[in-house]
Amino acid sequence: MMIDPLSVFILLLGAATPILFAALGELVVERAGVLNLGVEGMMITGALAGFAAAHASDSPALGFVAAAIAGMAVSMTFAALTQFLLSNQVATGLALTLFGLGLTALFGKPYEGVKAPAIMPGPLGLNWMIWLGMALVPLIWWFLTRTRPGLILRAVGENHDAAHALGYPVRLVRILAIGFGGALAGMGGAYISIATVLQWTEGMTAGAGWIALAIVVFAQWNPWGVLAGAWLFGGVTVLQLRLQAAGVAVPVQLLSMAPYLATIIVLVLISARQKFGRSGAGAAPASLGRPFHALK
Amino acid sequence: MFRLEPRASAPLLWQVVTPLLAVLATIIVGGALFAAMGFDPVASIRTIFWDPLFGPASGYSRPQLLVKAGPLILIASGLALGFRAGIWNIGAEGQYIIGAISGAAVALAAYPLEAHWIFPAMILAGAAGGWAWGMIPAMLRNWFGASEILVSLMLVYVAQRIAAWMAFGPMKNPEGFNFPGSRNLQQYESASNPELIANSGLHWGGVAAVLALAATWFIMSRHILGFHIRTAGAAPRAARFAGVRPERLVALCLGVSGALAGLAGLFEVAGPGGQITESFGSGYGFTAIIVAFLGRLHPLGILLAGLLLALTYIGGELAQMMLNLPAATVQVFQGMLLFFLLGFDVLTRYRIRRRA
Amino acid sequence: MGKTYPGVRANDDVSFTVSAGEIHALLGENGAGKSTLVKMIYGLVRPDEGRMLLLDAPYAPHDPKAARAAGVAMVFQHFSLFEALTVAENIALGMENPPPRAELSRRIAELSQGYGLPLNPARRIATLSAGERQRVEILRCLLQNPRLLIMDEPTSVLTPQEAEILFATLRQLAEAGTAILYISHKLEEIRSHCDRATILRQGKVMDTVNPRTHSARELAAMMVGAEMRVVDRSGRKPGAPVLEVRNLSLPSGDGMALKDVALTLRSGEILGIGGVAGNGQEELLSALSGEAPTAPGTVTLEGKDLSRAGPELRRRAGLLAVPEDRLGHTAVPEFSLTENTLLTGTSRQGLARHGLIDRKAATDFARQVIQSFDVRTPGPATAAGALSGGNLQKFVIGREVLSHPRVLVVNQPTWGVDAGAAASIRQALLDLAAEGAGVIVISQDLDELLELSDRFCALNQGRLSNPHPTDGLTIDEIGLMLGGAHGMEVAHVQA
Amino acid sequence: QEEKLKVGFIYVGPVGDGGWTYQHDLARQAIEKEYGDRIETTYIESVPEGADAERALTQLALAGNKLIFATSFGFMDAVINVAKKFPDVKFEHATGYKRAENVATYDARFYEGRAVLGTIAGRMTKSNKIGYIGSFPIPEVIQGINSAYIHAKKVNPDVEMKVVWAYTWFDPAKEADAAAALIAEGVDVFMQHTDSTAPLAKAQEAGAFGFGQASDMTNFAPKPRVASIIDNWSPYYIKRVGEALDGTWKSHGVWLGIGDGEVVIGDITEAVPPEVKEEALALRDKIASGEYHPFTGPLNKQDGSAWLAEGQTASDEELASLNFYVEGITAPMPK
Ligand SMILES: Nc1ncnc2c1ncn2[C@@H]1O[C@H](COP(=O)(O)OP(=O)(O)OP(=O)(O)O)[C@@H](O)[C@H]1O
Ligand SMILES: Nc1ncnc2c1ncn2[C@@H]1O[C@H](COP(=O)(O)OP(=O)(O)OP(=O)(O)O)[C@@H](O)[C@H]1O
Ligand SMILES: [Mg+2]
Ligand SMILES: [Mg+2]
Repeated sequence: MMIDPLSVFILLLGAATPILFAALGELVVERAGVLNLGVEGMMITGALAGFAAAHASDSPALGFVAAAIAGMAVSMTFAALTQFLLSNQVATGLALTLFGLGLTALFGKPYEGVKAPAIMPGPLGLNWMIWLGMALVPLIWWFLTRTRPGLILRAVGENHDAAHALGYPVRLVRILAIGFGGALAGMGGAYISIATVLQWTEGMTAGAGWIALAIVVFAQWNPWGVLAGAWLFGGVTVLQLRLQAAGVAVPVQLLSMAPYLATIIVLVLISARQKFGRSGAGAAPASLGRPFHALK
Repeated sequence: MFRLEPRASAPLLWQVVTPLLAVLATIIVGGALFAAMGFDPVASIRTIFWDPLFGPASGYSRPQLLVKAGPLILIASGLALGFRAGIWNIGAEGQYIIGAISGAAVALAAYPLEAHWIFPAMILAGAAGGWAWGMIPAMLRNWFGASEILVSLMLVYVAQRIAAWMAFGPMKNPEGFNFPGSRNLQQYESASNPELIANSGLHWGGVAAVLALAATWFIMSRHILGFHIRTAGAAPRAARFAGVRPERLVALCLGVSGALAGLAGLFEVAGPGGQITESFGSGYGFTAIIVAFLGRLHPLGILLAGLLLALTYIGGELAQMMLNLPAATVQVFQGMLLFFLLGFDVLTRYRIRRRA
Repeated sequence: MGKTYPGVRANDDVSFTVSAGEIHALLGENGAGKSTLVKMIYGLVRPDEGRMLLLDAPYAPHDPKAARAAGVAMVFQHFSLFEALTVAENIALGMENPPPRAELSRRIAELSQGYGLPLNPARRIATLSAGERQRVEILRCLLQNPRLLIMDEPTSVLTPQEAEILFATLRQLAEAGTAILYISHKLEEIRSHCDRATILRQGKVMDTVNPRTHSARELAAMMVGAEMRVVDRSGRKPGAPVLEVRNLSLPSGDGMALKDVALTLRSGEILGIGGVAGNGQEELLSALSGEAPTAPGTVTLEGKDLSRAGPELRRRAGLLAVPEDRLGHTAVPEFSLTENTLLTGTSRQGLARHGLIDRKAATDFARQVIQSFDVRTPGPATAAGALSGGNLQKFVIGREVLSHPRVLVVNQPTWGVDAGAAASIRQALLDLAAEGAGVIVISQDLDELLELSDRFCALNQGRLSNPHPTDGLTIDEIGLMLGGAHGMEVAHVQA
Repeated sequence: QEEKLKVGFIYVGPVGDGGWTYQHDLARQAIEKEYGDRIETTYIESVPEGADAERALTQLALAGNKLIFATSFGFMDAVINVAKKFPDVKFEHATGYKRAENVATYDARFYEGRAVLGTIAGRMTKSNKIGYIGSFPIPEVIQGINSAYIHAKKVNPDVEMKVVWAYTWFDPAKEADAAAALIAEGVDVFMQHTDSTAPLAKAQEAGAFGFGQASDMTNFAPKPRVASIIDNWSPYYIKRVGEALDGTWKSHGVWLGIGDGEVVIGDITEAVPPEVKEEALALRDKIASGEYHPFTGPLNKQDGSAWLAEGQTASDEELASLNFYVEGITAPMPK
């Protein structure tokens, strides 16, 4: 049975977009040296806020703006706790996810059963958010590697003590990065409610945030790698469904594990290359997850 | 403005006071949230925190606290070992599921034989299953340096799908009219994990949790192994210098926490849960991470935190039933509790000074 | 200027002047307040009181950016570089308005050649040697044409030759009118290169003197406030070989590979191993400590093959080691001193029996170390990280010395430690040898090696030279033994 | 003044899932409306199957609920256990097969509704490819696929059925992807046995047709949602609560369909040609009256072996454990 690769690719673009946004955001956060495991919580917040705003204004675009604001707002809880009160980032991220899932379930009640306005189609029949997601990849790459603020952000993630000693505002840079990550996670979540499902239901992100986290590692903290990871992940999902639809006897249970197994395998390959090849490239930012505290 | 000044060591007083402060703050803010949503805040708080312990049906819910807290404590006590060593097993949920499946496999293979060896064999299989699932991230980290955080997390999703596969395929109850789910082990005497004392809520899982707490307390505070674990967490190179082989520690911590999570799964499937179903994992493994942190990775703290979280679950159900509070409140509550604890924690590690 | 930290008056009514065109030294014991003072000048620490004038104008930098804008540049005591970033990126981060990439790279190449500090702007810091890293720090400052250049212990990681190059550069700068404030514990270096020296003791200025007119001992006495102890080398007689190292090779992990290292250490002897940082010192130490096991037959202690044994087994056999880095390697900063004794003391001191920790024994042992080695700390319950570097180093060395090793291997025993503390650490090593133990001292401080060791060998690119008796060796001869190491060619070119 | 009857519910999902649990909660509201002050209802939502279900049921019983609806198959053993401890409490368990003195079971013949939807699908497809998004391969879903296929084939012999198993009851993004995969495979009409509206959203984008599932999903009418299969539990719940009130409640196992109003075909929109609508409604009425059984022979199994002879209808026992496709479906049955 033949399957048209182009159509798989087009399907994959849609499936990959939510995790692409969230993972790009988390990438920037992690490059600044912060590990935020609350991506799922920020995505679901964005999914609700975006949906609510799109519904109220009848404009998907406004919905995405609202989602970005909402994602940023909840990420500030994380920022306050980790940057000012120096709490453990792993635990705080988990709490953020729990909190986001609960809070949206509470406040989402009025939006159950309501429909969202249709999203604007863009060039080649792909909506604008798909294009924006792909455009963000080179933009973020350019920002990180070619601009001074990007350099400062990387410096902060690499060695926060040295960055502080040179007079860079470590905490401010991190807070901004966390906020940016929150905004993108929020937009990724909103893509699910506004563009994919056109409805709000509690828990609708269904683990996408965790996948985004995995993709950042998969990508070795490189925006292009994030794109590849999101496509691979979306691709495996879409392909197994396509094969089923085409009547191929696929071991679905086993295939549904495939994206997770693939992530593990890639992770192992990357790690092995670093371990045995000793190439420093693609290593985690050295200050990742470490709290920063400066005495003045 | 204020500034933070690190303390050389965390005063015991603050270690005890901050969790209480966090609970208090959660109650206050949570109460305000309930009031804003149009619920009676006092009644809500009472229903969640008081009624399960002392309310009209507390005769039933108090033992249930043990049933719910048992697996959380059992898993968290293992996780705390690794967290102390800087080994982040966040895949206990997967180890819990695989432990349950392995244990159930022994029972289902033996069915319908009634024999005394079956339950002990299931316990061994459950621990071994969880251990093996925990060893995957351990070995991948040791051999290739792959992050155990991500590998163990990914393996949760794999385990969930294995559970679904088992429920629909190899373990499907042949007398179950093609419905998913294994035989119910509660109805298979040799394999069941019943209440040890009627209406106490205590089953072998609770006993195991207490033993695990005692063992981890002993190891962490009296044994050189605990010292090595803490050293590895605080300064990996110092641990190596002290003679600790980091690979062994990784294997030990992930293995032990995996085995304990596997045991929790086994006791659950043979006891309160009864059968392997597609949705067998219901989040104990993730909640246990919160329990471990809430309990400050200390055995006594974990005991209290496990009971506290069990209380919020059971109280949350009561609040749904009595006051029509939505189920999501419990999640919000738990999230808030953790936020406040993490926030107040700053008091144990830092002195707050007014800036001159 | 005044600055108080909780419980410490770090700077107390400090006044002094640095003039354009001079190299001005800042001297003092560990914790005397030198770093605090220069951090205030650089805007990194806010003074509690006092005021500064820069070129006769009031100067109160709010942060390092302000300081840089005013023409103040600083090289930190601990490297403030970003390992994963390139040389150019690191330098750009230290500048206010860096030119575009290509232009910056060109200027880096140009300037670094001009000062005889060649650097490839595209290389990542992680791949550079300590000396090269130092160049990056310096170039970062030079590119800003500073009016005042502060250097906090820049030479602790440099070879004599690299230090010479550095001073040549500083001299050039001074002649061009830059004021240089220079912190070091190396008194000889200060005597030969600095124009004036301000001496701090417990946060107060003792005096400002011309270092050339005082002996190192006089300077030290001013710092410590008492006459310095002279080390006593007497009472040692080398006996039978205790440690044999044969054909020891170690594949290059993250650093330098060891190639066919061989040495024989006798009881009562101190063997000095010199070399430029990054030539295999850390690797040699970890091969001896047991952190990196080697092929069978390579490490033998009194006839017992320990090559495959881990650190704990080697300790039991009597082979003890003190690696270089005290924070996070030989000690855990977060743990109390008592707990830090458990790192290495479990078997030789009997601090744990069948794995059970004996807290009382550990506390007693910690007290004993504190007392015997004059570690200045409130008590054994203090966290190791709260001690000053020198005091922690005394504790760590003391912990091993008091465990009666048959062989003790130390790397950089007095790194960043003030003259007083350094002298007492050296004396402890000499006493240990006098009692019949074999001691290996790996160090980049050649004065130290000459002072301590009976025989000397050099480590170069992972190879160990044949040992020479120290008596009669001069620093220059040693420099030649280290030859061929990084940066040396440049030294010759310049010289 | 008679004492209020307290009626409790445990739900497997949140009441806002827009599908399965939502429909049960609508029925709960319906009995409140019907009986007003005479009863009082409470529910606990998002109860995981297993130990938590047993506790939630016990809590409900302890709180004085005398009639308890447990609305998921997975609650079965918990219901039986708790029922033993509370002999004076009546339990109603949806879709299960274990009964007791005080435990009744009830289920809906969704395959009857699927027959009607299959008819519409067979007529509406231009590509002759219809799709089915399955949740899990359990008898209930397999019945639906077979029934839909049989009736689509009846009106359109060229029809082909594509099946995608999502292995979830509810994961909007996954369901959307499944729908997209079917559409890419050329499917232009599909049915779903998963609960979210995501597939309909995809159908809308692609100009395909779909059907409301569990609830009416009128948001997507008239297109892409052209009709729907609705779980309507209200008549049954009203009847059983009434029996509990007047003391005539007895344990039983029932399987109700279109004729009992438990399976409802939602409004067929104007996107469907009138004659097709007529044909569908006629089939619905024939099923409702009992004149026609959707599984009537001759029917062969997928492997070609004989199943039902001419005129023979499938027994309820056989249907309750159905685990094969009928002849003509080419999709493989997942193992
Ligand atoms: N961040 C800080 N918090 C508290 N106390 C500090 C801090 N930094 C320095 N101190 C204290 O101030 C005193 C002066 O420290 P400083 O670092 O200036 O000494 P130093 O002369 O540079 O010593 P060294 O030769 O070891 O570098 C020390 O005794 C130390 O206890
Ligand atoms: N987090 C901290 N908490 C308390 N005191 C601190 C802290 N950090 C630094 N200090 C103080 O600062 C001093 C360390 O200063 P610094 O690191 O500049 O030099 P040093 O450690 O004294 O000597 P060295 O030259 O060997 O580095 C210690 O004496 C310590 O009291
Ligand atoms: Mg210092
Ligand atoms: Mg200093």
